[in-house]
Amino acid sequence: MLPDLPAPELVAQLRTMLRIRRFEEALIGLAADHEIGHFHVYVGQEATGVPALALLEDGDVAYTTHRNHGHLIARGVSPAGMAAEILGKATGLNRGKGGTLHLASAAHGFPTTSSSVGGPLPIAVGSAFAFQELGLDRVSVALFGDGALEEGAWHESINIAAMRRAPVIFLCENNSLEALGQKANEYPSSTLAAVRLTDLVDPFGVPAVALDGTDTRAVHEAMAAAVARARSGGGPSFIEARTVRWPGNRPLWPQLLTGETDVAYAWDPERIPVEHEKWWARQDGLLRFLRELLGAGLLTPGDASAIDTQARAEMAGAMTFALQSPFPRPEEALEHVFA
Amino acid sequence: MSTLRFIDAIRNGLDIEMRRDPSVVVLGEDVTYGGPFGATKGLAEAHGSRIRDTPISEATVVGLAVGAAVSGLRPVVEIMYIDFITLAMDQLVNHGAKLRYMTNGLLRAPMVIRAQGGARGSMGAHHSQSLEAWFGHLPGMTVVAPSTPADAQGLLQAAIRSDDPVLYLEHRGLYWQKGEVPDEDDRVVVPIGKAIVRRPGSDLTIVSWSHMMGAALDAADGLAGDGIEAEVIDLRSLLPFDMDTLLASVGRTGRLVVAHEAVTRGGMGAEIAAQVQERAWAELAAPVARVGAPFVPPPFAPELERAFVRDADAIIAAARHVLDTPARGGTPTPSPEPVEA
Amino acid sequence: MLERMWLIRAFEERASEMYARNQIAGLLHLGIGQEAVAVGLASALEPRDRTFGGHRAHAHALARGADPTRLLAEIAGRSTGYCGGKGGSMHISAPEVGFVTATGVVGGNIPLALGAALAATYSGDGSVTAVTFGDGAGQTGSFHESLNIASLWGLPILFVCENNGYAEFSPLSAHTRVERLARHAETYGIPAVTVDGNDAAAVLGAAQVGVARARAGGGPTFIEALTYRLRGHYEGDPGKYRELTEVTDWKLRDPITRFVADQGLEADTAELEDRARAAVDAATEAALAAPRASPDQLLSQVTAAVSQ
Amino acid sequence: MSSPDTSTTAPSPSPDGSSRLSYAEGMALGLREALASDPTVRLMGQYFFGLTPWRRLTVDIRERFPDRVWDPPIAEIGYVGTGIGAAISGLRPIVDVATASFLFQPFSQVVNEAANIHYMTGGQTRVPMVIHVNHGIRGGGAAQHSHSPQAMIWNTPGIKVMTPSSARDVRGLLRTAVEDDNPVFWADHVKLFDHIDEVPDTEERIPFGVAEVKRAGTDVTIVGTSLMVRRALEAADMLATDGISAEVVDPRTLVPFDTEAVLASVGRTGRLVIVDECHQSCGVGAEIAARVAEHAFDALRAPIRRVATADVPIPFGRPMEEFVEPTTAKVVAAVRSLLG
Repeated sequence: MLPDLPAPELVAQLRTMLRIRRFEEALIGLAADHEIGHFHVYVGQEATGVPALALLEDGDVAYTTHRNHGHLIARGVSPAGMAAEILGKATGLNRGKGGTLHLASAAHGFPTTSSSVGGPLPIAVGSAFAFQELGLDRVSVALFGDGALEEGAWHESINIAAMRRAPVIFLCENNSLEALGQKANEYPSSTLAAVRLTDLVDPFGVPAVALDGTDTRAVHEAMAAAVARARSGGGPSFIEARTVRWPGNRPLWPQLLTGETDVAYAWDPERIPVEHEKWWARQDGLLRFLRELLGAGLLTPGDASAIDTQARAEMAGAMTFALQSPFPRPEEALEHVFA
Repeated sequence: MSTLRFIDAIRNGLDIEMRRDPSVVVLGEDVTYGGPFGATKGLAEAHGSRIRDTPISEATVVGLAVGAAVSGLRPVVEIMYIDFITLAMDQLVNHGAKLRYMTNGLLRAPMVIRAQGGARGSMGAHHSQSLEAWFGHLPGMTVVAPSTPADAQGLLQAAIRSDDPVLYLEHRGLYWQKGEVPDEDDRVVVPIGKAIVRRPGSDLTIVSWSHMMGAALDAADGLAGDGIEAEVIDLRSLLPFDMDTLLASVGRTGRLVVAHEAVTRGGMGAEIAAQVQERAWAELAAPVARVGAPFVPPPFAPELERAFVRDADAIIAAARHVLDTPARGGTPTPSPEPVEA
Repeated sequence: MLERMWLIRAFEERASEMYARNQIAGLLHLGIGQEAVAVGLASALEPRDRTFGGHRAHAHALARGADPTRLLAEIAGRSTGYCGGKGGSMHISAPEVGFVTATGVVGGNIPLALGAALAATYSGDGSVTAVTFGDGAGQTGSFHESLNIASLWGLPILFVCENNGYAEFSPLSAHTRVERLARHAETYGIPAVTVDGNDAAAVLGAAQVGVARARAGGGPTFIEALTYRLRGHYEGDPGKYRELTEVTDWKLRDPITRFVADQGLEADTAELEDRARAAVDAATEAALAAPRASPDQLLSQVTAAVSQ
Repeated sequence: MSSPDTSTTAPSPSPDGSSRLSYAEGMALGLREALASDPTVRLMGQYFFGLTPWRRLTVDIRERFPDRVWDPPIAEIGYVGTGIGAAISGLRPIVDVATASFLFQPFSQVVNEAANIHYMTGGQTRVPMVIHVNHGIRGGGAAQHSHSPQAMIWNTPGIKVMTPSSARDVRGLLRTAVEDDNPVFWADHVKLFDHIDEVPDTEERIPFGVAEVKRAGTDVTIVGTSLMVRRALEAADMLATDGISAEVVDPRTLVPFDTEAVLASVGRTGRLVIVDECHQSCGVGAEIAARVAEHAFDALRAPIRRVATADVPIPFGRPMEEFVEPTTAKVVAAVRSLLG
């Protein structure tokens, strides 16, 4: 279902989702013939990240993990700067020192990224703590996967957030349905004994909701309520957005197992290849959002193709910029240890 | 003898000890699947429930292993990246390493922590550290770091048979290197605390361990080109380390270079240099030179990572400095290593 | 059971006196008022079962049958102590009676207990492991990770939380909105029960259910015993943070007077108390007479072979 | 633990504008001045003075700054991480982990997160915070309440380290630490709390990386940190009666470390003893010894001696504890072994 937003904003969200999708696909293409180390892609979760982060304002902060490309693009970070950083170039966001696991853009409200599971959770609570103390009407968002709920850091963070009624939102993107290493569709998942993830939150009296991560209206409404609660001093919230893991994310290194996305799948189902029919037809949140926009007459296939073409061009440009950027001088390794 | 990759020698070592001793169990994230590098691939089929996947809860999994060790098991815990051992420090430092001492021997904790590290493949600051020095500072702990497939297998077997907690350090840069490994019958367990001279020499001694041994041997070859014979020692065991072999060598050569991948400051090299200077003061013709990473977190970019990890050239430069230093009383040439603030 | 409760009471009161006379050094956390939980739990266990204590663990060691002489010697830093004077009050250990170890780190012992329970699943000795901790441990990460793993693997373990309402100096309510830690256990599908920690019989009953479940392979049980410690968090703590009325109210519910009344043991209680105090006097004499821990013992038992 | 006369709270001013304060009062003064001078400063945790009678000084601070002191639950990963996030977003928290042995719980937050953030973000984000611990052998602390982890922290790039040894130094260094935009690890020794020193009444900020020669001498240099500076001074007094002139150098901070000052002193005396309470292997002494040997090899007339805690967990029993720790007598013996 579509969020209750004016058409231009919805179309803008679609544009952002397509830009994220094309960025990730271009990156996978690049990785095929360039040694760029281990990285993770956000394919299939755009319909969660884009509507959720669209509700944040300047000054709000978000702490994400290793699967962060989509989050940063969703808040306006330059894909060229990100691609350069992923390749370790001097023009990268972190000047080559962080790479994909630590992509950061303080100006866009991403102070740092930690790749230690559960690591960023208490830090997100810390920012919320500071906003309270400084009387700032801001929100802190912790973005993490279901794996982080097995770490002690999670338990200590939700407890402190609840105690202080801190303006922090715990957005858990649970992509473990049919995931690697766990029996498909089996709850409790083999590494978490709780029957439902939201059960973990109930003892603390923190409002918790579980929803389908591809339903943009549900994401929008849950996040809007959480942001309002935080800004009004109502304290923290927990949102579990469930998505099916994109088949290409199964192997250790992401691969285009399903082939590149074809926006036409949204209005011409026959083009969908049989092999991954389930994914394209029912599990990809981006295509679902596109189908709903077309159904509501807010967009024509022509508009969609135009937006898609622009996105492809932008991301090709970003990759070229990254490839052509210079590596940092080795001596730069000694800089920025201390402020 | 058979030729095995380093990673396969580790699996071999685990498999042999599990067949020999039913109390040996393997715990870790995705270990039944084989782990990210395949060290435990196939063991689940052979040993069933003695290979156990754990949730991502490093602190409790290590604590649990200590409790199991105290209760008659010999657990081998895999920590996927040594960077994440920081989450389990309390259980290791305050319980694992101390239970025997605090109870005056009533309890003992025979366990092995396998951890993989090192700056390789641009994985950034949370996946590329070398942290052995912390554990060199921890009484009650044993630390080993093999550099060849044979030692990987032999030291792992020795670690599992040890009655104390052992940190078994692996370097992913070594995983795919091949080497000779003794077969079933003439298999010898590599003793903990014993170094080995990989290359005899008379002009100076170079000591190192794990992945850095490659650079040390390359440096020795480079020096040989200029008629300088460097003796290269593979420490293999960092705590306890084989002081006798080291002193014997320094006694002959009078000059020592210590090379490791970790940052120089507070690294194992500092302890080795301090002890050698305390005990072989008269024999030393020059100060012990230390070659380690600059005092920065591991950077991501390939160029920066290469600058971060010291190579054969850096060891050769240190060797030259140590050789150029005139016998006592002369004016010392400035050390290539910057005086760090 | 009453005899063991009196032994604990006498032992802890003597330890308090010795601390005041500087005969015991370091930090001392006493369990006066928590005897019912220790004895109730221990009475449900068999010799093959194991107990892990927290930093307030004398009562649990004595309840399992630890020798008061060797225990007092350890607390007083004597070489005849269980750990040769190396452990002290927070690190007592009496494995021969099933008391494995205490710990100085809040919640630090819970993962250890999981390991012992795991060992039992492999050895098949049918043993059960009990781990005791205060409500302060409820907010630590290892508490959450441990409940998760114990439930996932169905480990034969009893989590016994002595909820005395205070974590060090601040009331539990200052540290979490969760009044009953049992709530966390239920989240992980672990059967939980809350009992009056001053009623030894009630604790025994709950413990027996847990032990039976564990022995039958039914996995962990969480017992929350609501109790009250009549001394400060540690010896020397003025305890001003608790209103005095609250302290006197609890004194009325002293677990020993409660047990005597419930079980109709008025006739025997005086005699058992005297016997307990005599045993503690003997233990004190022996401990104070024993040689202090000697430095030459210092370097032993660091590792199997002494490291550099 | 001796119970000092804590009745006098107001510092007794003396003519030249300084007061005689205990180390604990110097700490409290620094904390009060930091809180007063900058509204974004916060205290997280309340065991700055451990369980000593000086604990009442935190009650005094809480009364003056009621909304600036937070008492977190016993969840070190949680509240150290909270401190980091708060520092990133505009506060300057001083986070107290209390007994140094408890640092190992939030060790990943300290060494993986706080230390790396500025570097791995290419300088975009700063983490202006202070992490405090009470370190060292305190008497009966046994193996889990007697740690001195500063050597391990010193091995971690991205964190500054201060180990003050006097009331004046702790007040002055604390003011600098709070205003520094990087994470600073501050280790106090519980046994320092009772030591009395002159502390200037006017606000003083002591720069990091500047050592202080606490006592001049010509025959030998003794480098000490934290409580060990006191023991080095006691040793120097005893040696003076035998006509041996010992120079005591207090680096005051380990990161940045004033190597030049140590090299200069060793250049004059030609002999060096380092006394530090960390375990000997890979301890603070090992790094200083290796570094001095590398750069002052020819000035040395004898091997460098290290006096540190023996490589054993800290035993509970008092006589064994004393046998383990670096005592004044051991410092004197080490100096004599160089001059013998």
